Amino acid sequence: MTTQDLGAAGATGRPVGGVATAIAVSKSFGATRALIDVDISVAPGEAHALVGRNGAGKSTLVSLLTGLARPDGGQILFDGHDAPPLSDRAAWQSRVACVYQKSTIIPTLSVAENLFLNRQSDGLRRISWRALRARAADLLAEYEIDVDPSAAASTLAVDQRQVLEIARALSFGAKFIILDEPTAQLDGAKIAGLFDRLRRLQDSGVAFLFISHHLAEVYEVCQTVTVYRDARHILTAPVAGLDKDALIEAMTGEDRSERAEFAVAEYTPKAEAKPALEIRDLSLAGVYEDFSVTVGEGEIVGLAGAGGSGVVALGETVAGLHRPSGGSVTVAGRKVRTGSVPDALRAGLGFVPEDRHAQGVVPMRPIAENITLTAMDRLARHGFFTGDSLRRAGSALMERLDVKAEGPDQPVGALSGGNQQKVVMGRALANSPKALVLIRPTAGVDVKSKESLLGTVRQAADDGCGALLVSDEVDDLRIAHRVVVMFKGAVVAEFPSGWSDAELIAAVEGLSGTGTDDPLIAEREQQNIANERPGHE
Amino acid sequence: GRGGSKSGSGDKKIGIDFPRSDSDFWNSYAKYVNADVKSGSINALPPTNSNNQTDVLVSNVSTLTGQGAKVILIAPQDTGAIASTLENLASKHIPVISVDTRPDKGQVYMVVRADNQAYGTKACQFLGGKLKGTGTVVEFEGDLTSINGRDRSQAFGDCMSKNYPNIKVEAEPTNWEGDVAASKLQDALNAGTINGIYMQAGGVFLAPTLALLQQKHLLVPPTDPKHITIISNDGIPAEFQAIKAGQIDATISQPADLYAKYGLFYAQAAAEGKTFSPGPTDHGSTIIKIPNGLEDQLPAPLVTAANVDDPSLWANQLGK
Amino acid sequence: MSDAASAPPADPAARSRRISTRWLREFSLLPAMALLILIGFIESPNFLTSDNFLAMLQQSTELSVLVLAEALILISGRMDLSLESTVTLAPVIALWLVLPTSGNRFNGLGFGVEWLAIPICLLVGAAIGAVNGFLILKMNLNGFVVTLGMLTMLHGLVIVIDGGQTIFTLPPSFAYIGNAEWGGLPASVWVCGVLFAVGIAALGWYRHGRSLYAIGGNPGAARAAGIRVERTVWIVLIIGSMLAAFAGMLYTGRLGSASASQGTGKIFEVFAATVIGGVSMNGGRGSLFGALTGVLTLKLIENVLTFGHVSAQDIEFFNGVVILVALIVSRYTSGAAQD
Amino acid sequence: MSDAASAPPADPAARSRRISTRWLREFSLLPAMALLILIGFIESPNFLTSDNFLAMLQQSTELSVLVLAEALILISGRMDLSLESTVTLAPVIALWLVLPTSGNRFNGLGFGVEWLAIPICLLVGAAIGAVNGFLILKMNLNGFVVTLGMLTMLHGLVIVIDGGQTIFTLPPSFAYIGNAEWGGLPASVWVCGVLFAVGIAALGWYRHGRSLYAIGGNPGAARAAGIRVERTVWIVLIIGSMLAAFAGMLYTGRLGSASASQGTGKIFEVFAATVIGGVSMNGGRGSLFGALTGVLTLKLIENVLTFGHVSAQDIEFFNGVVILVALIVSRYTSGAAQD
Ligand SMILES: Nc1ncnc2c1ncn2[C@@H]1O[C@H](COP(=O)(O)OP(=O)(O)OP(=O)(O)O)[C@@H](O)[C@H]1O
Ligand SMILES: Nc1ncnc2c1ncn2[C@@H]1O[C@H](COP(=O)(O)OP(=O)(O)OP(=O)(O)O)[C@@H](O)[C@H]1O
Ligand SMILES: [Mg+2]
Ligand SMILES: [Mg+2]
Repeated sequence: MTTQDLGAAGATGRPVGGVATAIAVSKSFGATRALIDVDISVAPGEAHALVGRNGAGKSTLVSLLTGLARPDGGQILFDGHDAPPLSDRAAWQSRVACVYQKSTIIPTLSVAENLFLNRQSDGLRRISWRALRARAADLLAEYEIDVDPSAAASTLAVDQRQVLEIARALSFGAKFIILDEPTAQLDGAKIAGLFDRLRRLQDSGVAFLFISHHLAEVYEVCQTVTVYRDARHILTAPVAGLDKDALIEAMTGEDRSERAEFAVAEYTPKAEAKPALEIRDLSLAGVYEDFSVTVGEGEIVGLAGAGGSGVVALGETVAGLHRPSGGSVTVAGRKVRTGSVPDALRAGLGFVPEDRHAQGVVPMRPIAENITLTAMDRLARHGFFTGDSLRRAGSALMERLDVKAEGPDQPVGALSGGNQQKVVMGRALANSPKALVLIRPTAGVDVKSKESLLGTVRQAADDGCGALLVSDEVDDLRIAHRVVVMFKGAVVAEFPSGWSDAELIAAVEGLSGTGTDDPLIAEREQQNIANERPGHE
Repeated sequence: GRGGSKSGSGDKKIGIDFPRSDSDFWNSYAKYVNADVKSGSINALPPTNSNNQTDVLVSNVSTLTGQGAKVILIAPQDTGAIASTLENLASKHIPVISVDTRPDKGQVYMVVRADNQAYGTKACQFLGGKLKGTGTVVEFEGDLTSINGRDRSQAFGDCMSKNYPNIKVEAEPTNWEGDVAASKLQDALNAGTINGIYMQAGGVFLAPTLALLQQKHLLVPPTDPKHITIISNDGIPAEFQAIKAGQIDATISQPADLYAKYGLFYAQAAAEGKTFSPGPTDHGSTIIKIPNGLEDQLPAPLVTAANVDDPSLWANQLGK
Repeated sequence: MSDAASAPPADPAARSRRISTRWLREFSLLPAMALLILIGFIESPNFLTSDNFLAMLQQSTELSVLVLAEALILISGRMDLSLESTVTLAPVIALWLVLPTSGNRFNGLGFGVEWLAIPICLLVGAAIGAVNGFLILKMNLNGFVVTLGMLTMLHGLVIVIDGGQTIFTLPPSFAYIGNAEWGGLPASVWVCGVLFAVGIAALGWYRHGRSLYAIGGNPGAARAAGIRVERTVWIVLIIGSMLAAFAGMLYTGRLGSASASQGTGKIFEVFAATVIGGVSMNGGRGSLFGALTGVLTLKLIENVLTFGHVSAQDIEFFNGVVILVALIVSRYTSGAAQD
Repeated sequence: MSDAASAPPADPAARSRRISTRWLREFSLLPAMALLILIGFIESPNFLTSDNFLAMLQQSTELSVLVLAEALILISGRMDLSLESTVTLAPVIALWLVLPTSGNRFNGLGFGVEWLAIPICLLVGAAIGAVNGFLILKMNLNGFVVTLGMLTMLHGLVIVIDGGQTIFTLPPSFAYIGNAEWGGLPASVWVCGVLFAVGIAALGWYRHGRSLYAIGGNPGAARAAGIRVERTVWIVLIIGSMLAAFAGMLYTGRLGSASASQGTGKIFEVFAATVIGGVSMNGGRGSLFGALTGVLTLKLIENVLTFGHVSAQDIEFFNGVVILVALIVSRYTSGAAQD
């Protein structure tokens, strides 16, 4: 069966074949309908992309296809045969391997054991730890992961864990592999390595279901794309015949022309403008040294850096989460006591943390409460506020950020990832900040929400707020007036607006830029460079 | 006297609370009381149980009076904490009979108990005599927060230091727990020769002690020089069996039957409006005056191999 | 569905149903309580009397105050077993310091005038909470076992101080707070009501009160949002222990005495009532009003069982059954899995 | 604070240090134990004798078996308070079913030949674990309060069955297991050693045993890896309760009697020993060997205190202090924050 056939089947009727097929499956969580009569069919040896906005039901489909949940209706087939019963985990694992969106690394166990979890030995045989470590070391070497197999997984960085998950999923030798946002935590070099490997596996006949919010990745590795929107199947088509605008239109259901465009803008400071955020000689021992930057009112300064470059720690230091070993932070002319989040907040700093699960939202609490968490000071009179003032302020912020939810009383945990991220952004803006520190504010967020989040940042800047935008995503950095690049704890470059993707990426990777303008080509070149340096972190 | 006609107490109901349900002694007590209540000779509300907790006792008493009890029969294990309840009952003119313990404060109609200090003294004298004034004695103390335990410990200790200064007493706090006692005894045996044991509650300590001595091959008849002289306290059937088997030497019979019998007797009397005055009674005991009322001090006989078959002992009447 | 704008219009009835259950959760025990009152009414004419209800209320005050304390601590994502011993220790230390050096069975140190008893008692509570906070937050020890160790140690300390005896000489202030009546209701009921009202208000509308939910729900997020997590938790532990000390005062006043054996085993009842009242043991969820209904439900059941003349031998068995049944009822009327 | 992503790249020395402490953690109490032995040696010539050490071992067997059970349950991310009551209930039910209908003070139902006592006892344990599992896993009730309710209910059930009396008549099998000596060591010590050896082997070298760590560490991930999380947890709860029943058998055999008051309050000691031994209350972390050193440390301290003739009044205070000190020692020798 060709991908063209599949596309036709998806558009007209039910798909019938493939390594994995879902026919008219539905799934509800309480009142939430996560999937309604959707189809998908992944042909042998095909890389099949599944895209859609946050909450479209992608991860739900993954849980159905991997046997973690039972569909409310519909059918799941592997190679044309009925899926095994849910209780027979081994049968599922022989048919499909998966990198889940949520981390499935167990922090208390060693790297080796995580790699071979529940298959440390066959059946009732005794585990040979030495053999296991050796197998793990082989696997790690194959994936060029530089960690000790006997180290506890809790000591790994986020990106290392992600690579570990990928290595584990690929090591099962399944003919069908699902990757649910595998690249969200990875930097350019690692992504390139991953894609390389996927192509090689594909050549040996392995089929993929690939989920990502980075459409460039879809174009790069996939042959077929399926779009879900609001729990329904919208289209399945070959990637080659579908341009990016049409794809986004399918995902959002809106005309492309309605989308906001972020024209690169020059920053022209107003005559009387004061600096919104001044960082002087900030150092955090062993992470970064003597970092200085001044962000003017209305200015957005990008801070780019790969994993391990120290940009995230820098952003967190400015927000008060770490006490620096030296230097000062000044917000709108007021010097901040470093290492104190409340003081930074009082000085007028808004903060979007890196990890929304660990630092962003309180999942069981209502949206209104989460979104106003930083502004309770302001909403309260003598420390007291009325429940209504909270809900009203919450509703206003929800509207400003375009949070899609039942209402301000809905628990944040029930929102999709993109909407949760909007709540975190709202929380940063709730206190009417004079300066913002944003760390990877669009991680795991769909195209549309990304635009809306970045639009909010641009709006805040236009209203006079200065912003420091820490990110390694070119799309994010495009709204910045200038971009500072950090490599291994030191500033290595600064680009005024009008930079090319290639030179920026080169600087981020610690190399000098080359001359091409096409981001994909530049990226691929980068990959090649990176691949030649196996020890690179 | 006893068995006064039902009409005598009229519809004055008696409210009864049992202190706990997880010890042999108190279960026997409850059985005697329940038997009398069921026989119809007593006009009582269904008894409550306070599970060894004062505040439960307090709320049970208030529920009982709420249900119309005009006389209260209790056995407060914490003799201080009941004070304000007693004052409260006194203000409502509800007479209170306290079994086993003498409340520290608050008016009582009658306290029915054997003298716990006398237990300790009797045990001391028995051991002192048997050991001829020398040796090492292990004492399993109860809980320091229990008045009865404290009384026994204090009387035993005072008597020993006064009369038998050459007997070394190793007092082991046990919280009334058998396994703690067994561990302490094992440690004591490892540390040196033990000549005597005083256990303040046979129901708790008897079996663990015997099991341990058995294992250490120390459970030998009194004629053997390795014999450890043991005196227990409670007077439950298991102790009698052990005495007959020569495993222990004596126990002090805490009269569960008399507690029940005279507790109910005075309750009935209170319902009928009778009054008592200090002096000897018709049942071989003495009523004495205490600051907050009267106390009928029941006899607590020492049981040894000589009198273990005495049918008047309550443990020998069980099952009859 | 999250993407409301483009989603098929969600069924409005379903939505309002969902929202309303969130509110209903606080009241989820009320039907059970009504049923219990009905049973009691059928059982005995003495049940539905103001005397009986007043007695129940008064007997619930100490437990309620403890539940208030534990609910605050649980909502902040911690737990404290040592409250049980604080109930005993705080009044005993206060009495020990304040009572005259001679003339009573238990002689104190005669350090202060008698009205100092109440402040000292609360201060002792605060000190215990501060020590717990230090061990848990600064030394990073496991909270369950720290407070378990404290539970044992503080109870032991009572025995060290009073030798295991009951102290029944009370300063007038203690006796007053335990026994006074204001407008026909016991003073302790009033005070307890006020404490709950303050607590409910603080957790509902006071800035620092609300932050407990964020701290218990996700301490990392709370920290990143500028809440001083450690300091707040420490304060909550201190307030919790002070409330326990206050409960001890009520207890001592009501019973007219203080002793080491008072209130042993109470902490389990406290946890049962709090969780049955809908407070999560994992933090961030639950309400003080719910916790209060938890206490009252358990008290009602106890009362109904007493009126139902459950035999003395069976009562403990039934107490266990009651906890399980109440737990199941609370699980299904609130509709949320417990954690 | 989760700043793993941006943390300075771990330098290799620090990393290897971290790995080695992970192994050291299991032995972190050994220095403390050595110190205690030294203190005991100085205190009394009777301390360092084989008699004394044998006695300590024998007295620790029941607690050790309980700690083994609780450690398995905690590692799987759950907790069980009701083990304490299972210790009493399982033997009492076995005796009740097996003892003849007449001739003793406590009369049983005479259902079976006496050798059935041990299997029945274990079966009762299994049943209790199964009920706990049902309530926690199928009905989604809070585990702490479920097992708390069971703790009370099962203890009450003992009283319902035996009327609160002590049962002095034991079948020979119970008496044998509690008192026999094999090769100079009490049988219970052998059995306990074997149980720990089996447990350590299972958790160290067998897939199903290892899965407990995965389940306790991240149940979602364990499920994704093909581990049957619910079933495994259920089995662990059942095994835990069977071990508790077995501990009850040892207990009954050693003390020569069974009664409701035996072992009340033990569960706290069980938790203290387990956590001091390095098992995390949050699941996924700890070792059975560590848990065993936890028990032995507490026992050593108790023994040293006994030889030091701590006064009766002070003993409980010291017991509390001991828990806290052991906790602090275990925290600092293992170098990891407790949770
Ligand atoms: N366990 C659950 N309980 C309740 N609702 C859920 C659950 N899992 C998913 N949902 C809901 O189902 C819908 C689909 O979620 P799903 O995770 O499949 O989205 P997604 O397409 O993977 O989104 P994202 O791009 O953010 O990962 C969402 O509205 C989500 O809130
Ligand atoms: N218990 C739950 N109730 C409601 N929705 C849930 C629940 N658990 C998960 N979901 C939904 O499932 C989806 C996936 O969850 P998750 O948080 O992993 O995705 P995400 O927010 O996109 O994360 P990431 O940042 O890794 O991309 C989200 O839409 C989330 O709202
Ligand atoms: Mg997803
Ligand atoms: Mg996502």
